[in-house]
Amino acid sequence: MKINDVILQTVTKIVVFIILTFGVELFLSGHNNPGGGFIGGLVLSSAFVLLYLVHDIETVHKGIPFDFKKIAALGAFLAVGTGIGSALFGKHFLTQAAGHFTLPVFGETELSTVLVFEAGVALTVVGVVVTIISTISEDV
Amino acid sequence: MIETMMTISLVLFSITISIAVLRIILGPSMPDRVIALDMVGVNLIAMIAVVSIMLKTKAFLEVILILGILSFIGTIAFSKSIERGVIVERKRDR
Amino acid sequence: METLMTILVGFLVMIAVYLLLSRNLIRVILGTAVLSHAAHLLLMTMGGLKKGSAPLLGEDAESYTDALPQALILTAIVISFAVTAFLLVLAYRTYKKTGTDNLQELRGFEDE
Amino acid sequence: MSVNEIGEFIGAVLILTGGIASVISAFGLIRLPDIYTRSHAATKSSTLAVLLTLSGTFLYFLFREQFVSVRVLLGIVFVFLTAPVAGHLIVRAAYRSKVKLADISTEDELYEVLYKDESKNDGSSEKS
Amino acid sequence: MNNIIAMPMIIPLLTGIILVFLRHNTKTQRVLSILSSIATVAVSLVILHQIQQEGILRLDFGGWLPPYGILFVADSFSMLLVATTSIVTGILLIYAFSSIGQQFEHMFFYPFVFFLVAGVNGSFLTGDLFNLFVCFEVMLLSSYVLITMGGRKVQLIESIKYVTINVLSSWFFLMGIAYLYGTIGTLNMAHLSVRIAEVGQGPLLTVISLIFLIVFSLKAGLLLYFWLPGSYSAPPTVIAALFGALLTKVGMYALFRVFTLIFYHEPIITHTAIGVMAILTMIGGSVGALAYNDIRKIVSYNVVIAVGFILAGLAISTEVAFQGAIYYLIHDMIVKALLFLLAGTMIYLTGKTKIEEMSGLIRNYPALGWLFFITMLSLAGIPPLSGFIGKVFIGQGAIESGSFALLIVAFASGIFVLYSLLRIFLNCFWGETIINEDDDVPLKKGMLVPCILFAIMTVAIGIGVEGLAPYVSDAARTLMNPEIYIEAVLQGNR
Amino acid sequence: MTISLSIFIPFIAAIFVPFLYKRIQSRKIGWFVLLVPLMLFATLASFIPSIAKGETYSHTFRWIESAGIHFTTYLDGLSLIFGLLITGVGSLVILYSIYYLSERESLGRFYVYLLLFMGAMLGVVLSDNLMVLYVFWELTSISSFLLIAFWYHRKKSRYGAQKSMLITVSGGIAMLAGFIMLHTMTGTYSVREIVVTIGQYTDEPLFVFAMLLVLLGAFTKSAQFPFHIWLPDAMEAPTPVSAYLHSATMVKAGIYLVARFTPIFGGEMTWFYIVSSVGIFTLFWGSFNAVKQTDLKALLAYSTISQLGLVMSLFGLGSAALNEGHSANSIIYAQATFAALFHLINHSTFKGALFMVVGILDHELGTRDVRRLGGLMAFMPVTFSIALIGSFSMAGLPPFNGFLSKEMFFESLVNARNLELFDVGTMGTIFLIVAWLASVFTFVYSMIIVFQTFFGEFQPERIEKPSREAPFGMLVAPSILAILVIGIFFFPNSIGNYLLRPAMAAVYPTLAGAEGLTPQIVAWHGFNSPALLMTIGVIILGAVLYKFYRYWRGIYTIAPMTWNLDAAFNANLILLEKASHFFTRLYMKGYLKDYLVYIFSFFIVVVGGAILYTGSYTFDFSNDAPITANEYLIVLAMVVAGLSMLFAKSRMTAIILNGVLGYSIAFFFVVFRAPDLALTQAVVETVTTALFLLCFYFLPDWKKERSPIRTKLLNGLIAFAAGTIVTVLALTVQGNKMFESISVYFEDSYQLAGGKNIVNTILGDFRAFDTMLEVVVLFIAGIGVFTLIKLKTRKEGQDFEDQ
Repeated sequence: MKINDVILQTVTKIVVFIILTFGVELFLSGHNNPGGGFIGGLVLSSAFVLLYLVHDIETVHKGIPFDFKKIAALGAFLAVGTGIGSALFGKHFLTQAAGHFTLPVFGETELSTVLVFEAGVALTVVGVVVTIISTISEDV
Repeated sequence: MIETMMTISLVLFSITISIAVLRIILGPSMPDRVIALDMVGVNLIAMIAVVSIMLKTKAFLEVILILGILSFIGTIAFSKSIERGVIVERKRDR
Repeated sequence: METLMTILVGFLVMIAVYLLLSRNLIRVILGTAVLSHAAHLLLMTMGGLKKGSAPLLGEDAESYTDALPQALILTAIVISFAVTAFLLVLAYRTYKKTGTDNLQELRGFEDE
Repeated sequence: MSVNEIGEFIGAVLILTGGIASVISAFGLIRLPDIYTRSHAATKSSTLAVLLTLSGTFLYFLFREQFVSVRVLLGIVFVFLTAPVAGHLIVRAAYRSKVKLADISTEDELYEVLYKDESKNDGSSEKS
Repeated sequence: MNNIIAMPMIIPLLTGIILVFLRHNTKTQRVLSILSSIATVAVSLVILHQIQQEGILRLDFGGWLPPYGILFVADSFSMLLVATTSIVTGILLIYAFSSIGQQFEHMFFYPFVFFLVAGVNGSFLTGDLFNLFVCFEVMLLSSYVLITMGGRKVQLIESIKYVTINVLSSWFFLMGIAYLYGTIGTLNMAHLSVRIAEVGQGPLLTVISLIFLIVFSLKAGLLLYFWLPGSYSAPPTVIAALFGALLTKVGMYALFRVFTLIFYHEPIITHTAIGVMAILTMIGGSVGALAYNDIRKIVSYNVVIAVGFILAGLAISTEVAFQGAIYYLIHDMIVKALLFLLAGTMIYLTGKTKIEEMSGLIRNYPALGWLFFITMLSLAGIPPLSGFIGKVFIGQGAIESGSFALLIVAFASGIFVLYSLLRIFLNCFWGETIINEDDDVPLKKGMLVPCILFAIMTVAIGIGVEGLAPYVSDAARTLMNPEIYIEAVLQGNR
Repeated sequence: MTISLSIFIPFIAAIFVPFLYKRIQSRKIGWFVLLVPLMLFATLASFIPSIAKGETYSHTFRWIESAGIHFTTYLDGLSLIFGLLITGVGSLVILYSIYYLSERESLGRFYVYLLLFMGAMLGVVLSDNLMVLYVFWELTSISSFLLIAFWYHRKKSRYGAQKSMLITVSGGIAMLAGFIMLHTMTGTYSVREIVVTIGQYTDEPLFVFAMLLVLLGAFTKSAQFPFHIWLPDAMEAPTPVSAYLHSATMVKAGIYLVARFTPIFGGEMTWFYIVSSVGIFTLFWGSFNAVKQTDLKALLAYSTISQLGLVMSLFGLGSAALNEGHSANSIIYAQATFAALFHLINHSTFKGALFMVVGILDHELGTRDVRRLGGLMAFMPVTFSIALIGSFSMAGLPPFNGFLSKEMFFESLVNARNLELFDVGTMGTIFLIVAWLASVFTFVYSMIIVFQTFFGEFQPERIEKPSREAPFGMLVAPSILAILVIGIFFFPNSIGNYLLRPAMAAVYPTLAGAEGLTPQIVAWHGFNSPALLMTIGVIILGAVLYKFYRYWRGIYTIAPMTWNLDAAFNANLILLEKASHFFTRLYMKGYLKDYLVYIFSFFIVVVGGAILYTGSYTFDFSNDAPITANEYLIVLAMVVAGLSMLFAKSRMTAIILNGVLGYSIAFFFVVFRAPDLALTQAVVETVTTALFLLCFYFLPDWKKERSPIRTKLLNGLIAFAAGTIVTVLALTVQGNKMFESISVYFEDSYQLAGGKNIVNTILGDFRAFDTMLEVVVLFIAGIGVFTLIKLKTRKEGQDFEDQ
């Protein structure tokens, strides 16, 4: 019996867009407002969860052809890597460095290694959640 | 004045949540419960909005949006689970 | 508030322990989930409640609530999520392999 | 009373109204006879309640701190967008999993459409 | 600034992550893992040496001074364990190469091992209570995965128990941290110690310390060891060996750390409790080791006995007893790994697990038999092998402090160890050879070499104890005098 | 230095034997091995003159400096006697075994073990450091274990090996404890230093314990009653081994220990009584049991037990000398020790010879059963003469060395009766009678050896091989011993002056040099000597008993004689295994639930008990924050939701209720000003719920718990107690906040780390390490789930397979 999901899928398009934007926003604002790598990552992954729910695995994987295990590993690598990076510069392990830069579009911006660290966190979260869900569902 | 109104509405929302929990327990069918859970979520959103007014902070506004998103996702998941058992299919429409 | 929360924590622990002691795998997993709720609330309570405003420096406030337990809880939440996910998958693999989710039937090695 | 205070007051009134609406919907949830009727209470009036509250919050922050909260606006839009879909989905699921209508219902038109030709075979639905 | 002391944890961590990318490249995985083990061993030995020169080292992560930031503290005690862990893992990896099979290698076997090691080393090194919790979780999660690896029925059944019980103990841990934070308001172990010394360890703190006792007892298998025999006999050999060598040690380390550094003011309650639990553990382990005919079970119960034995040293709490416990810890890590490897190899060769089903193995596998013999003697504490010196010191401590019950049980447990393993040796290695030449499963070199390495280590440690002595006595001195540790961590910055 | 090296020579040789054996593969290997003990014997013998002059040699290698364990060797009279015995008998045994063992045996292994043993034994007697002594002590047990089970495919060999190992190692461990106690008292492991200082410590409570434990070690090793049971079973070893280890050397290690420790503990009454009475009883019990044995080797085993008892009791009697001080009496009592040392040597000679004879019989005839043997005198004249010499010496007849030491033994017993010191009175008489009876039985079984085997009717049909004299090579070693037996009788004082005198000085350092400590040994004391009368009595009664053996044999079947310690040991082992199986099964049930019950019970008992015991339940609510009405309502809703979770009929209801809990907690996080937490909690809760739903597809719906009401009540009780404890403790903590939290520091996060969100700054900077590891945890869980699902081993059902 075919189940018609047109309404859901249409709404999802907008909703996922909102969620993704919100997730990125949360991730970026983490340093000064609620949010950060974890929550950003979790929100992003909840967008993926929604996609999986509304569509099916094959469709989603066709749309986003990544190996999420690798993404998770990359995230973990980034997180550990920032630590090693600071160690290489002769600082204490996991010392975060920050600097102010003037970028063409954004103007005065603060860039920090925390951002890399948080990006690692977010990537891992996304990678792991998606890996778990897709692995379980594939095992039917 | 505003303070009192806020407190009253908080209590009202809490009553709603309690009733929804009652519905979850009573059932009788699974969709009843899911709807009630949805309602809990929605009312929590409202409560958080009120709380953030009372605390005079903007820190919780994110939570409102998140809860909105999540209760939606939760409801979809539950309804799919009730409807089809499996909530994420490998391939749609086999 | 603290007292109320402590009692709530105790109550959650009670539920969790009862669930853990049951025979059904899913109940046990639910028990661990509730247990982690209790632990997080406990950590929160121990740090002191409603003692100041949210730990965001941007907003003007005289004092802030204790931020350290919050950070700890965040870590703990993620960890308990990881463990719960694994435990769930383990449960379902076990069911597939053994055909039962009744812990009284899962004795393992002792069946000599 | 300044404009701002009036604005705040309006916001507060909206929130209180939302609270009342929510309790009403809660009564609906507990009093109505079956899932299909309850869903009206749960999705419609509850959504109304939360929308009222959020608008009130938005107004409050707008007037009190001259702060346009994009998040609250987004939240309003989001709830507005998703609540009906969620309600639709769950009721459909209910129907497909063959939750009984209340005894006082007089007609079930969809039954004819869906299950006319498969009275024996009830498809993939699984009751949980 | 001593970034080097983060390395025993970071190297395995990073290796693990990198190996995930190299999933299908078995050869590279092997080469990398061996290289990284060697690097870890080298680094830990360097640190160990450095400590003797410069005293306790510490690394403040991110440069945040204690008690605010997290820090790693390397004293002789922790570094001895870290070094042993690294060496044992390295050797076990060699065994894994020839035994674990490509299927496992493609399923992230090596990464999980490295994560486990990272967790173990991190737990040894950290100076922050909550970080200890996190390190525990790193270790536990990888152990969860490792124990289920392969997904055989028994493994799954046993791992459910293992995971649930460990989740429970983690919960206790979290609860203990919550209470401690509530009363003392800090997480740094040295800082905790200072603050507790300031107000005195009142009844409340003693009760909290008992929660920690439960947590670490669960991990160490002190009295609460029910989960241990089942779960240690389920997974493949290498993994079982890793578990047997490393996992309980972390719990023991934590017990030592917490009850010498933080809660050392009320020994009448806490240390007596530990003593009683140690006695019961040894008795339970001894009884269990005789109860079964399954090799894996016997071996697992031997782990339990050793736990009781080592913690007897903590219960006695004199410098000599600490020395004994540390010697015995090191010895036990090495020899337990060897014992598990041998038991696993025997099962691999014969396809049987019960001792009455094997016989006369020594004819076909003489090297294996003699290795087992050495292991047996070493575990029974027979000189001049590595178990001897620890036994002497613990006995000495027990006598000096008048803990005769501990002395009797500890020494008697040695006989039970001997008897339980003697049963294996007599039944399986001696007796009529029932496997004829045709059914003879060849013993792979890759399986034998690690066993021989371990055996050499136990002999070498036994004879060359003096080489370890300065490190061990320094470690025991630090355990005995928490001020040394506190001074090194806080440096007057209280 | 030489001495230290001489300990290692056998070990070094042992390493080379397997390589050599690979080359030669024949019994010639024995000749190479023989070089080792011969060389060592010569080396040690070269020390005789200087030792006899009263010199001692000592040498130290530093070993475990930190524990005070040094590799110190010490050669004095006592160790010299033993060293000579070890190497001397060792040479003869190896010579004998060259012919005894067939080429098909794995000779390489045999000689390795034998050399190991020899080195270990030398180590025992030459070490001054107690710990080193212990090292070698255990090594002798191990090599004995290996030698007993030389034919490991025989069940009885394995059994005997296991038994001897268990008993001797247990004794060794007890001894170790005793040594450690000595160290605790005196602060040194060196025997010589302890001897010097022990006087200050005799009042310490540890002293007696140390003595008892050391004695335990000595008694197990020397097969004293009731630990003698391992020795008969050890006879499963090849006969040369029995001759060497289980009669001449290893079993005498216990004797050595007693002798060595006499200067330390000898002054104690306890020591005197325990050593002498255990010795006397062992003497009696061994000889009494020896008579009933039909296997010649078993007979010899019991005879060894009995002779060891004799020597032991003499040392016990001799220890009385130390209590007397430097009086004339002490010299008299010291004669017992002299007799002991003398008999020690004598026993090695005649017992060694006898064992070799039995080996020859076994080797040539294929049986050792006295009932099958008889009339062999004609076929095996040389063997017969050796047997005759050995047996008569053992029986205490002239002109053999056994007569001399037996006489001295009786004399010491008579002297002991007069001992006023320990109020020995009646005890002394009992000793005397028992010992005399034992000697009668000794006489009887010695006659059995000679007469039943070599006289009487020849029974060719009952033996397996044709009877003929053994080859020459096999006869050499026993003949040498037999000659020694006679030689010592005629020239006893050369031994007395050169070997026994320095040994006596070692045992009695305080009496050293005293007049008459080393008497002249004479065979004839005149008719009046009580010893001679006793000997005559022994011969008469012994002859009678031997003649009428079959009439009183029935005594062995009446009740107390059939109580078999051996059987008791076996039954105990089996019982132990059964009981431990039963006991372990009792609590290791394999059910998760039981384990959890244990853990929670432990938690409740320990923590709850501690709360009650220490009274840490002082509450203080003054710091509580206010509660609003809606919070009460939410808590109420949570409580209701939680409770109904327990009774939920369907799993999905439970999940929904869990969701309610999770969302409510998120709400509380909002109330408690933790926005980040609320966000995380909400998302995690949803994702977890989704995971639950995902897995539900694969899992069955849960059934109603059908456990009996009692179980439910118990579970409820445990749950309630656990919850209560958590609450009580939390409330107490709430009222006892002792310090300000360190978190004030983090409120400067913007200045310190450039972040305004304190929580996130902590996570990303102050405690970034936690976050990093947490990421790793999550990562492990992720790929762990992947592995768990994807990795399925092909072969199922084969639980043992590793692949």
